[in-house]
Amino acid sequence: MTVLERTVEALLFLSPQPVSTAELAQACDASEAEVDRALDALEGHLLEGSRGIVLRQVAGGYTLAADPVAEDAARRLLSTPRTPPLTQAQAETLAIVSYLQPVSRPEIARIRGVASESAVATLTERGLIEESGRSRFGAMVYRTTQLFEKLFGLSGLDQLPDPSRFDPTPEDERELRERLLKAGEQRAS
Amino acid sequence: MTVLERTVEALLFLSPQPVSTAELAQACDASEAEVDRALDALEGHLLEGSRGIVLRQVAGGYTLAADPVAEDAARRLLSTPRTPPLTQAQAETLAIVSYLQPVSRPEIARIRGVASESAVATLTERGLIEESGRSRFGAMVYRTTQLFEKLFGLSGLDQLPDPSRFDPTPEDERELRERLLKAGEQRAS
Amino acid sequence: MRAAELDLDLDVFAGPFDLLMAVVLREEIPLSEVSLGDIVVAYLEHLEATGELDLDSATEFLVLIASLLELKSRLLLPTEDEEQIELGPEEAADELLARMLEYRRYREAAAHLSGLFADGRRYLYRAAPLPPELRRASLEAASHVYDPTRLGEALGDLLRVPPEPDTSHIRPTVSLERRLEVLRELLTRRGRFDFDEVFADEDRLTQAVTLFALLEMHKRGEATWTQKDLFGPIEVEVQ
Repeated sequence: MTVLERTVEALLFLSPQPVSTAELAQACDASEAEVDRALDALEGHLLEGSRGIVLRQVAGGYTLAADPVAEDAARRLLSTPRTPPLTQAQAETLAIVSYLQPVSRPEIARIRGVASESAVATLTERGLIEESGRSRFGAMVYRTTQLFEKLFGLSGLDQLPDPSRFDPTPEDERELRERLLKAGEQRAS
Repeated sequence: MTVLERTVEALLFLSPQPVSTAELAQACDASEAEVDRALDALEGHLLEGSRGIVLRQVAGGYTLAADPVAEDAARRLLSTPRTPPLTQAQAETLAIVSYLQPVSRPEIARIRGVASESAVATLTERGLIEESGRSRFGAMVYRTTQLFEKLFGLSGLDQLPDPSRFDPTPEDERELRERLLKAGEQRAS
Repeated sequence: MRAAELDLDLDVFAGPFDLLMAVVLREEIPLSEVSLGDIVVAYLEHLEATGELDLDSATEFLVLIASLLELKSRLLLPTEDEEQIELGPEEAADELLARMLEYRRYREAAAHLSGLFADGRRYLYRAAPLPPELRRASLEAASHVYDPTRLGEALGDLLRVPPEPDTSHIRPTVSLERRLEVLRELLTRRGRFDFDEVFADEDRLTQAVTLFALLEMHKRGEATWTQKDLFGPIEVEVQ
């Protein structure tokens, strides 16, 4: 490994937060292109499945993580419990915040059709979303955090798939509309 | 690398403290002999000068550390000079050490009239004071550092302000140390 | 102050009361999320702080909060016979469809996120403090940030001796019981003794109480004393 590659690896090892290429370049007194090449080489060295440490691109930067192969042993050694999975309410609320941020709680409740206080509170407590001021009408608005991107393996919010991908096909949509109309007629009659 | 070697590497990577062979063996569900062999192999992979991370054997077991090659870059990226304003406890402790050095921790506590572990620890961690041996009673004694002189803009300890300027009872002609101890004991009683 | 200007800081809203009214009426904030109880508490706190009850503003507040209450109760308990704005079946279906599609979009996105999370949480990250050398200012980069006068002042504080505590208000207490015990013990041991010889070094209060104890013992027939000369020695003995 070159000195630059070794330095980049050491910096990622030390830094508690993901580090961007620009930050690495500045610290190493190198160009971003050089750092990019060093990161490529490092990725080769730390290819998943080859070592105990892997290189991850998350939250706008690079960071090292333990290979999942060691997960169970690590939880035994450090006695860290497995983070519980997201509940349906939490996942829906998180999806709305991640796509519409900054977004207010009333807006979340409107889309989900139910009050979402407790999901918002839990997500805030877990550090996945945070308050980011108030709307012009005075309602508290929320956004996702860096921790969210890190834990979900996203290098940035632009990594979220286009939400229209989840929309039904025009045919399905037409059919849904027909069914709604029919249901309405039955109720009226 | 074998799964055990990878797991050991991941565990050392994750743990903030050194980990003993016994702890590694228990977490990995392997024998200590197997873990020893894995550590040998890992040492070969992380030979100093080859990577950005090195394997160190220290009191209490094994730990991973950043290769010294990255020290300057790490300082540029991560070191946020910790020079927040001094609290009253820190200022008093630092005054005692700077005027009386070398001075032991029990003496500091007697002069201040309260235990001063936390102030001593913070000043040590910030590099303003350092241990400089033991008193004849076996207590650790402290002195100020070069960093202290630089942060206070002093070219030497003789540049400390004349204590008589701040002396509330200038008519008392006993030695400074003796008077501080006496005042401290009166405060504590 | 007019009730409408009452400053609110609720979970879903912060600002004056009249703006909240406007926002609710424009359905920017669903009334179901607004805690009317909190508004009443805020108003009472305001009254308590100002200490005056202005009838006009109190009436205005009551009218406003009552209308909000009515609105909210109607929202929470919709009645069958209430007149609804009639939507045509097509419009109703379209509106319902739009809302369903919107919700469906985020439900699917939620499933996607859950998948990412299940994958992402298998990776554990290091959470170790920086090595000590990175946690302090480096000598080369260090600059003059602290004023040495602070050290001198701290030293001056440490040289200051607190004034001797004033103990004049604390009176020593001498108990009669205790003095009786002392006298009985002396008489049992020695049969007789010279009062001055034994008690001359005691303070005046103790001497006085001891004398009082002696009178008490004389009354009970336990002890007696003789004094041959005026101001002469007092001999105490068992009676």
